[in-house]
Amino acid sequence: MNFIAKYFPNAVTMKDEFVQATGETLYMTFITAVVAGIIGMAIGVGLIVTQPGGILENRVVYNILDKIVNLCRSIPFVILLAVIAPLTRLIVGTAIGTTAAIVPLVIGSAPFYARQIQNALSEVDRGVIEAAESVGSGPIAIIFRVYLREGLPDIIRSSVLTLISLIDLTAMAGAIGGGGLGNLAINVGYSRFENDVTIAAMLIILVLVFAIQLIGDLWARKVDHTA
Amino acid sequence: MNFIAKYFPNAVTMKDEFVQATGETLYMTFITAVVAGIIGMAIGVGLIVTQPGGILENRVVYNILDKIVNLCRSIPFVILLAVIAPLTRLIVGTAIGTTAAIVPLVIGSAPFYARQIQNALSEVDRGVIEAAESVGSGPIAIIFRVYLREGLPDIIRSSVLTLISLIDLTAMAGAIGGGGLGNLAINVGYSRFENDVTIAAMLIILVLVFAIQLIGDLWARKVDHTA
Amino acid sequence: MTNEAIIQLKDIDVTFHNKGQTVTAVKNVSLTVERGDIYGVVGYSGAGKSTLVRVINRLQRPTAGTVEVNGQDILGLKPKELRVARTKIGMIFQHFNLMASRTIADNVGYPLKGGDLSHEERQEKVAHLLDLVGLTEKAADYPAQLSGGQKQRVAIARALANDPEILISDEATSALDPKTTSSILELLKRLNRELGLTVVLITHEMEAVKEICNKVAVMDAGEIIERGDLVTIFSRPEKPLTQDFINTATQVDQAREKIFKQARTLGLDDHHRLVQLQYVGASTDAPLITELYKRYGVVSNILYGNVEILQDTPLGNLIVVMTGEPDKLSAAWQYCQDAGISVTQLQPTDPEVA
Amino acid sequence: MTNEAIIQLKDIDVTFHNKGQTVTAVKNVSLTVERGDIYGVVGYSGAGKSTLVRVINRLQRPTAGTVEVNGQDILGLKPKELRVARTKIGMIFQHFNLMASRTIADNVGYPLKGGDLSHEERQEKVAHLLDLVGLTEKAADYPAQLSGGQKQRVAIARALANDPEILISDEATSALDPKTTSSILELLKRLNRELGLTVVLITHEMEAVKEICNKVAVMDAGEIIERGDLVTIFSRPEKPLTQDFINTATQVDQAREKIFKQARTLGLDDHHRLVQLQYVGASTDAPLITELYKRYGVVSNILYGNVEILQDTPLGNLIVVMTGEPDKLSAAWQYCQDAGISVTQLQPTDPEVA
Amino acid sequence: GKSSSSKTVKVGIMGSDEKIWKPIQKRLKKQGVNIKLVTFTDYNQPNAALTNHEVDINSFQHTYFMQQWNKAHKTNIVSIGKTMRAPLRLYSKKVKSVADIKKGDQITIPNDSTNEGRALHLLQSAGLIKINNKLALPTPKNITQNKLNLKITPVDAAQTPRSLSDAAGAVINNEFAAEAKLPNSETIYKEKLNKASIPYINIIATNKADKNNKTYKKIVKAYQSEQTKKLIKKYYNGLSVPAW
Ligand SMILES: Nc1ncnc2c1ncn2[C@@H]1O[C@H](COP(=O)(O)OP(=O)(O)OP(=O)(O)O)[C@@H](O)[C@H]1O
Ligand SMILES: Nc1ncnc2c1ncn2[C@@H]1O[C@H](COP(=O)(O)OP(=O)(O)OP(=O)(O)O)[C@@H](O)[C@H]1O
Ligand SMILES: [Mg+2]
Ligand SMILES: [Mg+2]
Repeated sequence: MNFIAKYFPNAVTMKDEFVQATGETLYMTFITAVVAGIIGMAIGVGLIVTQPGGILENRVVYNILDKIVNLCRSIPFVILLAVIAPLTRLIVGTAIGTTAAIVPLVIGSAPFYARQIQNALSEVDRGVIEAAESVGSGPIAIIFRVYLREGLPDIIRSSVLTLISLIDLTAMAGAIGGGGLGNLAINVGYSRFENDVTIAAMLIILVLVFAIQLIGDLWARKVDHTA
Repeated sequence: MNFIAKYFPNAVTMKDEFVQATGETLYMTFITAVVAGIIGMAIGVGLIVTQPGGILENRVVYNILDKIVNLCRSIPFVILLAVIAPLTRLIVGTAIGTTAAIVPLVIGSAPFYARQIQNALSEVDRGVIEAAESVGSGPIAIIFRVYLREGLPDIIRSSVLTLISLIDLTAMAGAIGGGGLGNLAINVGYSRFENDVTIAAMLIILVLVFAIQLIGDLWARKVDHTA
Repeated sequence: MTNEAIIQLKDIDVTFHNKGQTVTAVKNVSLTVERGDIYGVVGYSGAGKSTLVRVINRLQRPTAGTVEVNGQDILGLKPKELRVARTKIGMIFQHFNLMASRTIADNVGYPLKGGDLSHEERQEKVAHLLDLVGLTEKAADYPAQLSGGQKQRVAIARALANDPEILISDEATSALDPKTTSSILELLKRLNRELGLTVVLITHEMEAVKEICNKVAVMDAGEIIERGDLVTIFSRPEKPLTQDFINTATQVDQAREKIFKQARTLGLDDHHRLVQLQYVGASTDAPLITELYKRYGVVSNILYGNVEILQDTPLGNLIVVMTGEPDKLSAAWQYCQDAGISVTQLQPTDPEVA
Repeated sequence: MTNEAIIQLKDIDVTFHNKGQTVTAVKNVSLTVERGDIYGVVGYSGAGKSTLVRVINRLQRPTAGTVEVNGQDILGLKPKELRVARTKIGMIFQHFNLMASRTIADNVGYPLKGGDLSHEERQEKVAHLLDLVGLTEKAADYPAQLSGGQKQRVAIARALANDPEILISDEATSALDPKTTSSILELLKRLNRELGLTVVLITHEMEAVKEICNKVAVMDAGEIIERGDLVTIFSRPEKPLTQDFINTATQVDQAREKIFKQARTLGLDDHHRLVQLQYVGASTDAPLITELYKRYGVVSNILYGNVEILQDTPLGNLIVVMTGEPDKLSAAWQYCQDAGISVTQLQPTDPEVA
Repeated sequence: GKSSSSKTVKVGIMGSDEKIWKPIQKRLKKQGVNIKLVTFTDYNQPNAALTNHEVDINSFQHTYFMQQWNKAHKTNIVSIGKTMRAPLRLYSKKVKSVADIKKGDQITIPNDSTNEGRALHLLQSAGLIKINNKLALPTPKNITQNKLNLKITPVDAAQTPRSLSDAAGAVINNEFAAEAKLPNSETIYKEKLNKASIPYINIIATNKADKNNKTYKKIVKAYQSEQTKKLIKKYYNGLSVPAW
């Protein structure tokens, strides 16, 4: 305890803030992960099945999805926050606060995740898809029973990557009062030159990142039966 | 021209700024891409070859690389800017300006790219590696002639993803006077309520993003001979 | 066996376009498979066999031609109809195409997913199929843990899971040892006999063709150059390619070569003739060699022989040295020909060093 | 052919551990291959053949045992030494393992990269190799555009690129038609003869074994249960598994079954006997059937016959109906046995419905 | 909020002002006024939140910024009380006075629009540059005369103190100067407290409709207290001064 008090003079006085910020980060990350995960997965799968040579080849849908993803990825996050404020208000009733931060976080990370999923699924062996087609599997069955299943190890690895990027992104949520550890590190620690707060916040983030990576690696290894 | 003057009243007066910002963005993106590309590639390959079951299996090196990547990825970019200022000064002589921004951009994107490379290469068929081993290929040959070659389509797709994320990241370079289109959009357009500037800057970013995606897609398709 | 056509390919062309190059893998092929047939398709590597059969269930859309399966115009089917049609066509892929993420049991059970069977029924069926291919022990393993032949057997079991009416088998036994091959062929024959399963069997193993096919088509460079019922093809192959295949399979070519090498030691002269005798069917019932001695005092020494029974018809292929008086030899020769046996005198030239 | 051991495996065990399960793929196997051998390895699917040969170039580290290749202790080699050793051991993989990103020519040329050859020399060599396997036209294509057999031929060409001293071939002809198989085997035989290439040939095609191997090992459940030179194994197989393989390959089992089905129509009685005659080597030189008639008036009708020449030694396997006076039949029987021919009387029981 | 009689008032502030506002919050609670502090990091957000009634009042801007905002967004945000006057200063670790600044030197300024403009005005009044005075929010592009050929680089406000090791001088916002505990000795020029600096007095603002809200006035009053004065003195060490 003495050690902590010595090296983290400011941080020790801010126990509540740390608890709250950790909670906020977890909350934003979790909800965003779920929502952006579903949306990104849907778009990623959509891109894969409608791409030229895909099982539901459709130039129009593919191009629309592709363009939307690129469009969303072109907008710097800070601007995204502002641009979609009306949408945020519509969805969560307010454009500020932790919950409101989730909307731009979703829009900021879903397209990224969609690309990751697309990349992951484009590695699924064409021959296996054909095998499924040959027994009469329809598009839905092929998506759920082949693509998402055969691509799972890679999907997990990509999800880990996205999730860690997402934690990074929540640091920006401070701009609209979202709070969180990143905000604590930047706007309390960094802006106020309280380095120990920055370091303490980063250590907690580090723990989250390591935990996610570890769980992801173990899980991916568990479901990877290719060797 | 009239149309432009009408809808972009502020932007038209800022031709020079736009040219300069575009140049800065391209400069930062390009140099960072090259440097972070090399570093990220090296680390990603390092992770792949030293991982359990890899061709140069080495628990210690793998764990060190893995931890470094996680560590770097845990630091919010704004803080990274500040934290590595001494390093930046050492390398480019100053910690502010466009060139100085490249150091944190590299450190911010290289670990991300390393993970992407790791994911991409983990899809390379074990059997093909064995075939190379069986003709006496050493680790270097296997890395360059098998991993990087067989994984190329996926590496390209991952590089596109990273490059676009990098453009996003350059928007933050404004914090240390790096300039660029993102900075123009945020600190000139958005902060000064000149929406047309924001939109114009974003349109240029959009063009970059689309160009990168398009070239990447075409290139990946060209080198993908699996179907 | 009814004479109803279950698969009818008409004027099929398949052309691949790859970066400027075009490869015509299948050229103007028409093929009719009748219900209950076990139709063998043989041909050189790269002849277009795999491409052709992929047309049957529209995994490969032909560039030209029509495909009728079970009375349905396959190329005109809507996606949903096609899916239903496909459930009746089992397919064993040359490269297995197993799902790496599923256990062996799950791979085999895959076609049953979303079907009418209860979980228990499905499990039971899978267990039965695994038993048929001898992989019960490996049920919980993953494809990466299997040997080549084991993977192939998984693919076979999977193709049979849906109780298909048609089975398309692309080199389904190419990675299997003779004993396992034999048991798989037995299985197919039984399904054919008991359930009327129609089989299109691509193979390069002529033994497999001989063992279970009733019809054979021979492909070369994208075209079917010869076709017909098994015995006809094997006893009277018309095209050199077909002859080559049959000879290579029965090793008559190799035998001839070896005999030629030793030709000098055989001491061939007026009193000795090296001949190849080929006969089909009833002719074998007559004890030919004894007869030749009885009638003409001609002694025949079998240097190479292959007498086998195809579809209940015996087929003989012998290389013998006949020894006797020159005129008797000629008489014996005549006798053979009259008995419907094809006789060829072999002239060993100086053995070429291959 | 010198008698120098080029590959020496001693007491090899290979055990796989997968999530709790352990599979012992190879059990206590010792095997010596001499320089210039073409050593066939046969066995059931899953017997451990692939695993065993992967031990030779240490792609698979054995759980126990020692490996000596070319006088080097392979398991003790440093990485660099191992690499050098591996350049002398060509390997054809059961699953081809081609690089999807390289053209056919580049796949074949891969082993030459980083070697001493100039670009032109390399191209020339690749062109020559492609010509050997008949794929000159496909040089610029990618593996995905090839048929199964074409892929396999690329793998063969690649394995030969380094001019290896040892070639490990894991089912290298399993996807090839008889004619192409034959030409590949010819090629191996020639390399063996002219350059002293040592070949370890895993195959399930007994014809391939017969055609080029001088020695054979039979594996079952991880162990080598029988081994020896080709003629011995084929003429006097000891283990039931070996017999099975040989019989299935020569189709004698199937023939016997078919004959039994028709047994009634043969009208077997005192004067007719259904016998199987098996003989090796010189015994065939005597015109057996004629002799039986000459001496005992016994007429032999060949129902099934397989007479072939292995490594210059004729091998005969006939099923005949002998017709004659009962006492003459017995005398004929004795005559055969005295001549070193194994005679088995076949007793057609009621044909079982398989 | 807990109290059923009075609703909770949401106050939008910048994170760095929390330490001033926390004690006020405490005191107000005793008076039966519940306030909730909503912290922002981006100057664009608190006013937007105000217009959308996501906060009721905010305290982060000076009058000048408010005016610009109202103009650009056609809003009616008004001041209901002054807070601090936070003069900008030019700091340096490398030179002792403005006169020592050499040709081609680099000077960093905050990159948020109002502080950026204000910093340029400061540099003008220090005689280092001339800018186009007609512009509301000038940028380095609007410099009309730059005899010393100074390199003026806008950076993140929090970066300005950190840039002192690289640049010859840095224009630093008060709050950051205070947080970075920059010694007074490094100040080489200070914004004059004259009429020109009046627009830069910080304020508490609300929507025009709420201009006369009693509770809000109570809050303003709570801010403008002796206790706050002490805090400002404590935290800003004389860099910022109470402006009421
Ligand atoms: N996707 C493709 N693109 C280009 N050419 C192709 C493609 N698929 C097959 N081919 C070519 O078409 C021809 C026929 O191939 P196919 O696979 O049908 O042969 P096959 O008769 O099955 O041969 P094998 O017995 O070796 O399997 C080959 O020459 C092959 O190279
Ligand atoms: N990685 C692995 N993990 C677990 N079991 C394995 C693994 N590789 C092989 N085996 C098992 O080891 C046994 C021997 O396999 P191997 O591939 O050597 O057989 P094989 O004789 O080559 O068969 P085939 O003729 O079918 O190719 C099989 O039962 C197989 O399931
Ligand atoms: Mg094929
Ligand atoms: Mg094997």
